[in-house]
Amino acid sequence: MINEFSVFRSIDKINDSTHLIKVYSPSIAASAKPGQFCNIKVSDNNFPLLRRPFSICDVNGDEIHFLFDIHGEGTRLLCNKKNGDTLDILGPLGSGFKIEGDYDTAVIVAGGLGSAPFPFLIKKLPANKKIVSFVGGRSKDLVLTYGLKNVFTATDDGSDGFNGTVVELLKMELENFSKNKIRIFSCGPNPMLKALQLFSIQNNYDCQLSLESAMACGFGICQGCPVESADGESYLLVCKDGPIFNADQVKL
Amino acid sequence: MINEFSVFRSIDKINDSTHLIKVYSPSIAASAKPGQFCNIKVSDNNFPLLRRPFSICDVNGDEIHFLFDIHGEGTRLLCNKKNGDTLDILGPLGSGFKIEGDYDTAVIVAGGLGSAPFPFLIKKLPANKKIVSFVGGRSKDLVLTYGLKNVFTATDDGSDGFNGTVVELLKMELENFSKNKIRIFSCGPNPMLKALQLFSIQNNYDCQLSLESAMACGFGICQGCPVESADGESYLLVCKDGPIFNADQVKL
Amino acid sequence: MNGIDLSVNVGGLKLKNPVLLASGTVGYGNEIAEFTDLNKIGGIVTKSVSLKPRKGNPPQRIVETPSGMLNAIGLANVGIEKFITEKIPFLKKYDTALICNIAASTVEEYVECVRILKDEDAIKAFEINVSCPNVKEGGLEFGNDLKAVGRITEKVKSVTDKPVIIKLSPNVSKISEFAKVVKQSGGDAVSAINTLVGTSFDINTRRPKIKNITGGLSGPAIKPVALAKVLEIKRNSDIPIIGIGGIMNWKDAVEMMIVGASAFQIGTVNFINPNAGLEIISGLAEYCEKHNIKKISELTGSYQI
Amino acid sequence: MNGIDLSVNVGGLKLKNPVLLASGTVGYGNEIAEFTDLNKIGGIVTKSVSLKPRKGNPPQRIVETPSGMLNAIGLANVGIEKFITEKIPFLKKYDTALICNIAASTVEEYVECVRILKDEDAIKAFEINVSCPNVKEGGLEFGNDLKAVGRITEKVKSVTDKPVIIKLSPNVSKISEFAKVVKQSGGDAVSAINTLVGTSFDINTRRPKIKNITGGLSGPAIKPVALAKVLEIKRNSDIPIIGIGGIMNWKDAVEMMIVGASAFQIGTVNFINPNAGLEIISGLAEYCEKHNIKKISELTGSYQI
Ligand SMILES: Cc1cc2nc3c(=O)[nH]c(=O)nc-3n(C[C@H](O)[C@H](O)[C@H](O)COP(=O)(O)OP(=O)(O)OC[C@H]3O[C@@H](n4cnc5c(N)ncnc54)[C@H](O)[C@@H]3O)c2cc1C
Ligand SMILES: Cc1cc2nc3c(=O)[nH]c(=O)nc-3n(C[C@H](O)[C@H](O)[C@H](O)COP(=O)(O)OP(=O)(O)OC[C@H]3O[C@@H](n4cnc5c(N)ncnc54)[C@H](O)[C@@H]3O)c2cc1C
Ligand SMILES: Cc1cc2nc3c(=O)[nH]c(=O)nc-3n(C[C@H](O)[C@H](O)[C@H](O)COP(=O)(O)O)c2cc1C
Ligand SMILES: Cc1cc2nc3c(=O)[nH]c(=O)nc-3n(C[C@H](O)[C@H](O)[C@H](O)COP(=O)(O)O)c2cc1C
Ligand code: FES
Ligand code: FES
Repeated sequence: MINEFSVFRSIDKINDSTHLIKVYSPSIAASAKPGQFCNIKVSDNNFPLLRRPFSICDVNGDEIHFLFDIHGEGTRLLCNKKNGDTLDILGPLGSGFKIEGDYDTAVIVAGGLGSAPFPFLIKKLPANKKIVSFVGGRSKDLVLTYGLKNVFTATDDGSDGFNGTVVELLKMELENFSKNKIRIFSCGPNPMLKALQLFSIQNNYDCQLSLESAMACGFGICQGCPVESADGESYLLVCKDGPIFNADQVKL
Repeated sequence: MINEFSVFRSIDKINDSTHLIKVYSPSIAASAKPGQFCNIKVSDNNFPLLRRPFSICDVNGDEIHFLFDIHGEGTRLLCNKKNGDTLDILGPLGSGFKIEGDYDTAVIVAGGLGSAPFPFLIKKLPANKKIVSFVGGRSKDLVLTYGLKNVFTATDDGSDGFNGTVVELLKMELENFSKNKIRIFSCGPNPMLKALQLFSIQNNYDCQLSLESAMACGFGICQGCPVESADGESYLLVCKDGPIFNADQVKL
Repeated sequence: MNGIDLSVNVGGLKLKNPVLLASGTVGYGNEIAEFTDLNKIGGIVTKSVSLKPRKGNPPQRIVETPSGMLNAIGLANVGIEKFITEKIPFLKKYDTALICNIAASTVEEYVECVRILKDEDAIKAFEINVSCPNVKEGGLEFGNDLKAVGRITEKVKSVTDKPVIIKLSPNVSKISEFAKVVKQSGGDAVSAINTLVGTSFDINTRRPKIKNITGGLSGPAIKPVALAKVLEIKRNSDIPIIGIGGIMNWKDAVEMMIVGASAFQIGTVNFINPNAGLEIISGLAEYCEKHNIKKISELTGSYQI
Repeated sequence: MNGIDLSVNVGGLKLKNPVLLASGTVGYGNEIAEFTDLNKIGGIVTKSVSLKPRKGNPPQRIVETPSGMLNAIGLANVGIEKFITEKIPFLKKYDTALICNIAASTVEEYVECVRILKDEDAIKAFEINVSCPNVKEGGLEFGNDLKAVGRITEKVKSVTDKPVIIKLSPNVSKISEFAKVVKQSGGDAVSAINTLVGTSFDINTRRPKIKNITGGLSGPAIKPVALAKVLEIKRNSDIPIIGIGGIMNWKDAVEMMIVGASAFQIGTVNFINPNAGLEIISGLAEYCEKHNIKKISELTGSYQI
């Protein structure tokens, strides 16, 4: 975990609402793992007060990439950065995806901005793994396939790919894969993760979920980001114990 | 008084620390008088919360000009504006200089950033008035003569012009003018204004002072900007009753 | 706006919409009228008026703080006589409810002020300021004393039939106790909150930035506190509440109504955006339309807990 | 830093500098140690520990507000047993004063906790949290009750010789009354302030953004209130004060000392800048040098009013 004053390098629009920013941040880039995130100070003053957490979308040499939509004031300010601006970043934070193990196919399941962590994951997966990606969105222009491989899409309104949720699509398509040889990596809105969690547990799939939560610190000192453990006995911290959890670890 | 969403046109450095900004603000420009000021929202959000007051430095057609130094967060943000940005301005505010009357020579006395309102005053003075300007600063690079005429300078360290305060310089030089035919227009730090006030009252000079004060609203609703009346019986409001006062109107 | 009923009734005070301009933040209306159409505003609460004119505190009176400001104006006002002869005639011209805010240093003085003003037709209600943090007498001495607040309410009610609103101090442990006392003593509504006591010092001179040493904190910084106080009152009493504190836009206003306010006042925002009241009114109407709310009063206390 | 003495003594608690990390904002030190050198910090106040482990409140526990944040963590902690076996050993490794913050729901429980911990050499002082706004029992029930605070102070003092600091609630009318009671009851210092009660609602769902409904407001927004409370205590009592609330940088820290703090704690800023403590220490030293202050303790209460 490093607090690095990074240099804003570029911003590009991926589609109407989504931006990709590239930041020169050599120390964080050197130690980052897929599924980890950074907590970014989006302004030079105390407004907004808190940092904003973003998944590491990709690492390219000394650069880290982030993928985001304009949501509120913080992302609006981030979007107005100019090349050369300094960006105060804490990272890499959190646990990251477990990549090692005995599986043939990495099944990526992403909803909306949930596609963000996967370009980096795909880059880091061992070369012998097959990859298939299921991506959902409300409509065609909200389906984010940036940096993904072998993509199947689903939209709520049927404007692209399967007409329905990405988890419904997954259920149908998974029949084509042999159960014991896949591992699911997922990230997206809570209802999607919940449906996927249920499905994975019922069917005994090996499945990792990337969770979100309101956060203050992002590294375990504020206790602001709890998620209930599966047994209901304690709270885990999304920022430190996660954001990646096994599907059977948490109660959503 | 208008609340005008103006367009940031340009920013130039006048010297090491002083900036001149030009803003397209046709309605305010059309009704502005010398000595008035504007209250400017320096950001698009609630940080900083309050507007920042600045003297109208000049009006050129549809444009208003402001002259300022970077002082704190507000002026720093103002300085980072880009051409084309929108600037939310309330103006023109306050009383303005009294220009009409029976005098031959307008004597301008300015200290530091106090030079700001005078380019516009000089432009608006009747053509038959003579103009002479006394400008002080701590050292040579802090003497602001932008837009002034017939300038005499004074510096605390003697690095430019007279070695001493601008009021001391004025006292010496005024002997060359016939007392009843001059009017003093002044703006600058409080100690300068105090010295000038004393001098003018003792010698019966016709003298106007431009005051500063902490301000919230800038147009008379918060009562945050009082200055005691000369008789000590009441408070006047710098924003509404001033910022221009006759030297015998107020207690500094 | 199509057919959405924005009108509210706060303890007998009828307003065409719930937006009031807070005491001390619009003077007597004349200056702000240059920037906004007062005819469209629900009501104006005048700067606290006292029996005799008050000069107010010496400068510096205000200072900016993170997302807020401190003020110690010291209840500067023209006094009740000039208020009647000079200020009411101007305010009368507008089609907006006039609420007269009164400050005093004794119970008798509150009563005296209301007695003098009660027959002024233009005045639709009285707001009794028992919570100004910036004056030596009256102010918080009363605001933090349950019995004093009860007595003031009772005495003031005994001389007027107009709605009496008591403006409560947030600088107490249990504001709902005060609201209950107001209710028991015959008060028609409470307004909450006045400013929080705060201070700020210059680290070079080591002097207070505000001459009065402490001032009252207002603005967005105090919004969470104001919301909690209003919610506390709503959950513990059934007196109508006028919510105040940190409202900058229509979203803040909706939030204030959800936690329990029947109407609300905007203060500090007037200094920054003198047209905020009108913008809030149209924001409220749009919100109601979107959420299929026919009467804005349905919002009051509609929290889902 | 040349020869400036940054050390302070707060009611018997000796610190190498006045910078403490506030309870609940650094856990038990291990995570923040990755970003900053704890050996340079004056002291660490541990997350409130209670007799039994506490799970804490369900999510959502925090929300951002203008220049502040609300939290309702609910005193989640490992309990005193694990604290001794797992946390103290780690904290011992650092050359910084360890102050153990204790939360409880009865007077007896406070005493019991201190009794269990009093012989832990590593613990240099106890901070008694009588002011947590986010739990049902204990917390503000005590913090707003003069007698309870007096009793707790007395009983806790009777079982330990180590300095006892009582952490006061700002949600009261006269905080100085509480400071006086602590002094009379044998307390060594007070720390002020804990968070202000606040809330925030989602205007679409009309639900509280924080599951606990209300939370504690911290951060720059509350700095003016914290300064006013510390000043009030300083002007009315001679008990040493640890100032807390909204400190983001060395300037805020200097301001806090000027109004009366002998030492101070930084909380919310740790989430944003985990190295803030060290930056504040060097800022303080530079300030002292510039203002020709030989001992930083000269700053305490050096206001010019
Ligand atoms: C581990 C993690 C990884 C994330 N990765 C990405 C990513 O790669 N791309 C992306 O676009 N977004 C991501 N998010 C969500 C992102 O943090 C929010 O979109 C962002 O904080 C919104 O800030 P704002 O100021 O624009 O919005 P506002 O709504 O104004 O923010 C107000 C407050 O709410 C918090 N908040 C708002 N939305 C969320 C959210 N969805 N999750 C957590 N806190 C929120 C903010 O942090 C802030 O404190 C991630 C969140 C987490 C926890
Ligand atoms: C009528 C009037 C005309 C002015 N004209 C000019 C001008 O033409 N050029 C120029 O450079 N400055 C001018 N000033 C001063 C200018 O308003 C301040 O420099 C500016 O507000 C500083 O803001 P900041 O955020 O950079 O500083 P900060 O110190 O961070 O501001 C903090 C707070 O203090 C207030 N403040 C700080 N300095 C002053 C000051 N000198 N007077 C009043 N309030 C202050 C700010 O408005 C703000 O509320 C004028 C002030 C007034 C009242
Ligand atoms: C400059 C100023 C002056 C005020 N004067 C008064 C007053 O005379 N009487 C009163 O009852 N409240 C007064 N208030 C308090 C406001 O009416 C309001 O309660 C407070 O500012 C909180 O609302 P806000 O956050 O919207 O400003 C004043 C507030 C400010 C900022
Ligand atoms: C997330 C969070 C958790 C906290 N937990 C505790 C706690 O367990 N015990 C306690 O006494 N104070 C607790 N506090 C209060 C802080 O110690 C401090 O008094 C308060 O945050 C004000 O300081 P600040 O503005 O610097 O944050 C907590 C504060 C925050 C923000
Ligand atoms: S965000 Fe602070 S502990 Fe997780
Ligand atoms: S600045 Fe508000 S009255 Fe002058």
